[in-house]
Amino acid sequence: MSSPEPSRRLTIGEALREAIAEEMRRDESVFLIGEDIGIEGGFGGAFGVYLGLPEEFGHDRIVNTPISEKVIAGAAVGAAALGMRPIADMQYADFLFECMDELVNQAAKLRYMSGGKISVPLVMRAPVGATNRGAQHGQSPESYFVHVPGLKVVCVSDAYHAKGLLKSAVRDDNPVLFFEHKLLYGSKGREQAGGLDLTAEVPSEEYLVPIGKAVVKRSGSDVTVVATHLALYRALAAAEELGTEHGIECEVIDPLTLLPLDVETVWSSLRRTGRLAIVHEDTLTGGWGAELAARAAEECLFDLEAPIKRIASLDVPMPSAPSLEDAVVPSVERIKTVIRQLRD
Amino acid sequence: MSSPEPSRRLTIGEALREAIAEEMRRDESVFLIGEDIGIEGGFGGAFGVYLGLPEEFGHDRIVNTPISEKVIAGAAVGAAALGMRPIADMQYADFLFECMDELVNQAAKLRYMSGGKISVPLVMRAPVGATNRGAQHGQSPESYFVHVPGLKVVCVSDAYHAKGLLKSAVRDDNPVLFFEHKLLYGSKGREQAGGLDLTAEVPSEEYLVPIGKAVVKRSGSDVTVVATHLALYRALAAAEELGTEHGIECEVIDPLTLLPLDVETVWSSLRRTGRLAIVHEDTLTGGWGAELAARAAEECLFDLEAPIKRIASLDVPMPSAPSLEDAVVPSVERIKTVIRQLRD
Amino acid sequence: MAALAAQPDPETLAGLYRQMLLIRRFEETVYYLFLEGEIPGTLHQYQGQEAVAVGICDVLEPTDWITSTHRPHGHALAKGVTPRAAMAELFGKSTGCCAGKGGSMHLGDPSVGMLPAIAIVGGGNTVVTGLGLAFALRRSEQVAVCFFGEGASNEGAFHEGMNFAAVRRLPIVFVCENNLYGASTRFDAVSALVDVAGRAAAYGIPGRVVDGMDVLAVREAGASAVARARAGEGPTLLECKTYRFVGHSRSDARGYRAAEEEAAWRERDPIPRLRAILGVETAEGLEAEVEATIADAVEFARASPDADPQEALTDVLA
Amino acid sequence: MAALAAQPDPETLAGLYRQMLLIRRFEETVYYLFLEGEIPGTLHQYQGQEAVAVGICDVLEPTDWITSTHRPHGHALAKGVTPRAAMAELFGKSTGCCAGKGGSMHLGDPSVGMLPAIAIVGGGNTVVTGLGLAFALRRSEQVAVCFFGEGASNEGAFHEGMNFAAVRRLPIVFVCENNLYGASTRFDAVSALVDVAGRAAAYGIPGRVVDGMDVLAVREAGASAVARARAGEGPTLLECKTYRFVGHSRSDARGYRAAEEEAAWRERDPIPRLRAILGVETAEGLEAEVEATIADAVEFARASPDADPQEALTDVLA
Ligand SMILES: Cc1ncc(C[n+]2csc(CCOP(=O)(O)OP(=O)(O)O)c2C)c(N)n1
Ligand SMILES: Cc1ncc(C[n+]2csc(CCOP(=O)(O)OP(=O)(O)O)c2C)c(N)n1
Ligand SMILES: [Mg+2]
Ligand SMILES: [Mg+2]
Repeated sequence: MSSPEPSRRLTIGEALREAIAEEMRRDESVFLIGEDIGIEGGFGGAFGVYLGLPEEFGHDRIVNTPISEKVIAGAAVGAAALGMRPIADMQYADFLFECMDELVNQAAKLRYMSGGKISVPLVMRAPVGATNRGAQHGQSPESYFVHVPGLKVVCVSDAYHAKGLLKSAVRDDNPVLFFEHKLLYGSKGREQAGGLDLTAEVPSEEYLVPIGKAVVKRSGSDVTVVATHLALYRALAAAEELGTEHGIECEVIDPLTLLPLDVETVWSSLRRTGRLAIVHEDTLTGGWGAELAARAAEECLFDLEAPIKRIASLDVPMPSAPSLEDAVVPSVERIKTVIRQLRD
Repeated sequence: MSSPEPSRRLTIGEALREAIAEEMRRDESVFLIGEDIGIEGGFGGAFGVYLGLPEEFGHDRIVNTPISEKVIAGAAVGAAALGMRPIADMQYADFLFECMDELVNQAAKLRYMSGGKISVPLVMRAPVGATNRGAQHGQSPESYFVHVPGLKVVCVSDAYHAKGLLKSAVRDDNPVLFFEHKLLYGSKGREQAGGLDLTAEVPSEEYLVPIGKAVVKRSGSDVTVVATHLALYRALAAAEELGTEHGIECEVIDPLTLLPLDVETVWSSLRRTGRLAIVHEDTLTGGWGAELAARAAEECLFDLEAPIKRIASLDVPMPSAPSLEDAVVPSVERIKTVIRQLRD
Repeated sequence: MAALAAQPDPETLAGLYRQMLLIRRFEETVYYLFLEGEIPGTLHQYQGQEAVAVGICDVLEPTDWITSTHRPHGHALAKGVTPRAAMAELFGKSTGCCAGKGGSMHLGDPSVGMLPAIAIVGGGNTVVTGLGLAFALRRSEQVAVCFFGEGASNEGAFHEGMNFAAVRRLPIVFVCENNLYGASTRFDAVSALVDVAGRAAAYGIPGRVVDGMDVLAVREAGASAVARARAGEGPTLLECKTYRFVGHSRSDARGYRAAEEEAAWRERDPIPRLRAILGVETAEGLEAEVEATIADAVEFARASPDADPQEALTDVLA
Repeated sequence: MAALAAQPDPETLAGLYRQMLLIRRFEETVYYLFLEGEIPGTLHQYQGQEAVAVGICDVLEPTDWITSTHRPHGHALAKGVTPRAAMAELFGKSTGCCAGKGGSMHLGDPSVGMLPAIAIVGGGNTVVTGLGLAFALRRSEQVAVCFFGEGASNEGAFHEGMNFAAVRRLPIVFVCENNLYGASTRFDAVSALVDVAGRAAAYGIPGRVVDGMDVLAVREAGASAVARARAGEGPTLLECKTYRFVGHSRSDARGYRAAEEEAAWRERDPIPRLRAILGVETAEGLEAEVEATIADAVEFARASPDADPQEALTDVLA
């Protein structure tokens, strides 16, 4: 391998595009399937991730489908069962409910039903998050899939991990649900995400990020905070303010994979802090935070010095009005308030 | 009202049939919709609950559908939005994934989307449980629906509560997912359910059981055990044996409603026992037990004298072979072993 | 209601013109307000398709119901949602028809016979069967209309809804607005059949292709389909060939279709077409009326309070 | 493979007879073993429909694939799953084709080109498009066959799968086994169209009604549909009119259909029909052969160990 080139700063959208292109070059069996992908003069998928790919890979391997989610998922399952590696696209994660049977009853179970004779190496990408579009275009439904044995569930929040994890997902022999947050793609500039810098350092050399490994985004000794997607950045902002304003030092962890969940990284932090807060944009009741809290209450009960707190979207359908949506999703203020309670 | 008649012993199947018939008599807007219901010489639904109803109510109000789950749920949503009160039938809960969009994106959200101008008073009945039929006919998927704001989720385990809760569900102005366990209908005799007596005392007078209220099935001072469906009976059996063999007295609670969950009844027990075990046939990770454990870890942390234990089906698709299925679902032995750990 | 003569009376013509114009101006105005940052979220707009919503809703009774899609502004206004309530909803105001909880993609109002629009493609196609079923069970004479796009006809929901409605002869009219594209995808790239109406035969019901750029043609086809449904003869599939003059959603640069194609369809704009029949004088009167109505709606929306954050927790359960 | 002459050579005829008889005896045997309590769960059996699975699979290559349903025993044996592996799977033994994890409703074996049967009605109709897509992307000459019932043709999955396969001209043959009933429900009670084949036109592909009680007719229709798919000309919908002689599932008393109807269809039993062509001598030889095969399969299943509880945790993830 030649001398390492300098890394670049990429958005998540650009990083995902690179990951897809590299995997398609590497492996003939990788192909794309979804709605409004690979259309001349089109959007390159709902968030532009596929722009430029048809020019390199042609239209055979970029399968533009009818508006038929059951076919998108079902075709991915069938092709994967024969050893192809589909990267399927759901325009909004809200539409996954249209192919829930194909994902839960087929993709996740076929291997087991076959006695291990087949595997289903598919990736289903789906954008989550509230963007003033209301109840059917603003959900973060990743938690439903955490309940499905036979699936893996990944949530990415920065370009570096997005690229490395998508490449790992494509190479994984199991069905992987790959969730991305609409406001973090970087395609529409930073203001949308509240002024966040949506780019990250991405090496020029090929690399993989393993599925099932969490990362510590900020170290601290007082409270362990586990958060994903946009909520991760809100948690980091809250952590900074809590540090300066109240001397509360939060250790902030991005699990990156929700199934299987890397509890070891969380426990090693929790054993030091004795306090756990979980933050996600998916709704509270039955959300993935419940599973993490339940495991902590079994595996680390005697390390806990304070109740486990979950900060999530309120248990309501997502409203469209900004004034309502802002009240529903976890805000920096709400995160701060709850974490301060942990220290009282 | 005349002098009370003696109560009878009914199976859950008979009790559900009575509830449906009474509500159809009481309210013209109640109707049934599903596959293989109301067919001359047919099964009366997958578990015979509808037998005899066409004779009394005719075929208009018993809508036999094509094999179209999206229509069963979608038609129920539309009719309910106009003030009808559909009782929809899913032959096996495993098929709910075929109408997940109608349940999660439509039924649960239409009221909120309308700003409260409409309500969706539907009931969706679905049988759960493993019966040596394998991965696509043996799930207990109630936990997926516990994550849906806008729904209510009921799990019944005896004839008395089944009848009273179904009547309440029909009268409820919200969408109610009503889960029944295949081995508890009593239609096929007791041996199927491991020798359980599948009948219970049911008053002859009309009565309702409120949604959102748990019941204590056995009192005890050492460990609080929360369980539903067939797992409830296994928990009760385990409790008896633990009492006689080890002097461990379990308080066994049937939540009956999973959403909203009656935590008060659980907490008042937990505050006395300091120990909590949760048992369900739905799979472990992301199951409803996680939500209950998470709430306990927030609301009752300092009452806990031992880690919270969840005993559930292993995180695998349901296998068909009896030798495998028995290893996957919670057994009396597994429940006993875990509860004993709570006392060590 | 029996089928109509081709040329309706002047009041009817004026009403059709007013309604189409109302929708056109509403859409042009909200597009501007969106760019100005006064309207949040996104917009799926209806310019070019006005003849469909207006022609169909004109032959419906107030007690009849419709279901709509992610592109509901035209359907809402045509069925009787007030411009004020619709505009305020887009603004996210408490005075909106959904109290600010629905937004652009969920406009609706039960008091005028419109469910909150369903933004899941094909979602209305199964839900509408429940409306028809309720009417049938109540032996009422009401009819339900399901508006959907040609793209939705590739969803399983289209199939299940059509089949169930057909076999039970439910009082439903399925109105497919074939505007050639589902987002950026041409229908002929995702269906071997170019006419959605051709799918009606699979359910044993009539399917009819209608010029969706001619409000009178739509109205006449709608009238007979509605009459058929009311008479208990079952559902009809009407395919209205139409075109959206603007992008799929607010951010669409329309690079996937030819300027010539757009120009050719603009030639067939239903509004000038009716204006020619109506005469300049009448038209100008109605245009002034519409401008005033829209201006009032914008004022109302601006003056209305934001949805109160406290309200975020209400209306989840009844 | 080109279309065949109506009357195949003697070996082919013998093969068809052996396969149909193998399925018939397998089903009769497992029904008995079920009643005896040796087989757990439930059974959806295939008696009466043998001509469909056998006629179709006879014109497939070992490298071709099929998808199946909740009623898969016939499809599995016809495609080449061994009677031993199928029988052991029904017994829940570790030597079953799915190691005891699948059971009666999920028989399958990739090594003979059969996915684990999908017991969700319509489930195979979308998954099969992925098989066809894989073949197309690899430019292989393989063909995929999707077996499904007439009841499944009312599922959204049927619609989405047919449309997608048609527009991409995938190498797929959709074989609908119209046995008149979906569980207890007659098709004419849930579809306004009596011929499922009539729905092919909605996707611009050929649809053909076939006598599903005549293995030679099925084989011929299958051969041309398979040839068409192999040639890259796209999918075909074959509707085989057939009948299940037994109940829907093990516990079905069949009260919803008339004894006369059952008798009339038994008259058309495909096995005696072919036996007449084949001649008694050949037939008896094959019958003895089949009896021995079934006896061996039962013995094998009985002698095999139960699936090991330790194995319950394996094969979830690759
Ligand atoms: C189930 C589902 N899939 C995909 C989408 C994303 N989407 C929104 S509109 C649209 C195109 C719809 O096309 P068509 O039905 O023709 O209606 P039109 O937009 O042309 O009015 C798509 C794919 C969605 N909202 N719902
Ligand atoms: C999605 C789904 N809905 C319902 C069922 C229950 N079910 C099993 S078989 C069956 C009837 C299927 O009829 P058909 O497709 O004609 O096949 P057949 O049983 O006649 O072979 C039904 C309703 C199911 N397995 N899956
Ligand atoms: Mg369109
Ligand atoms: Mg059938």
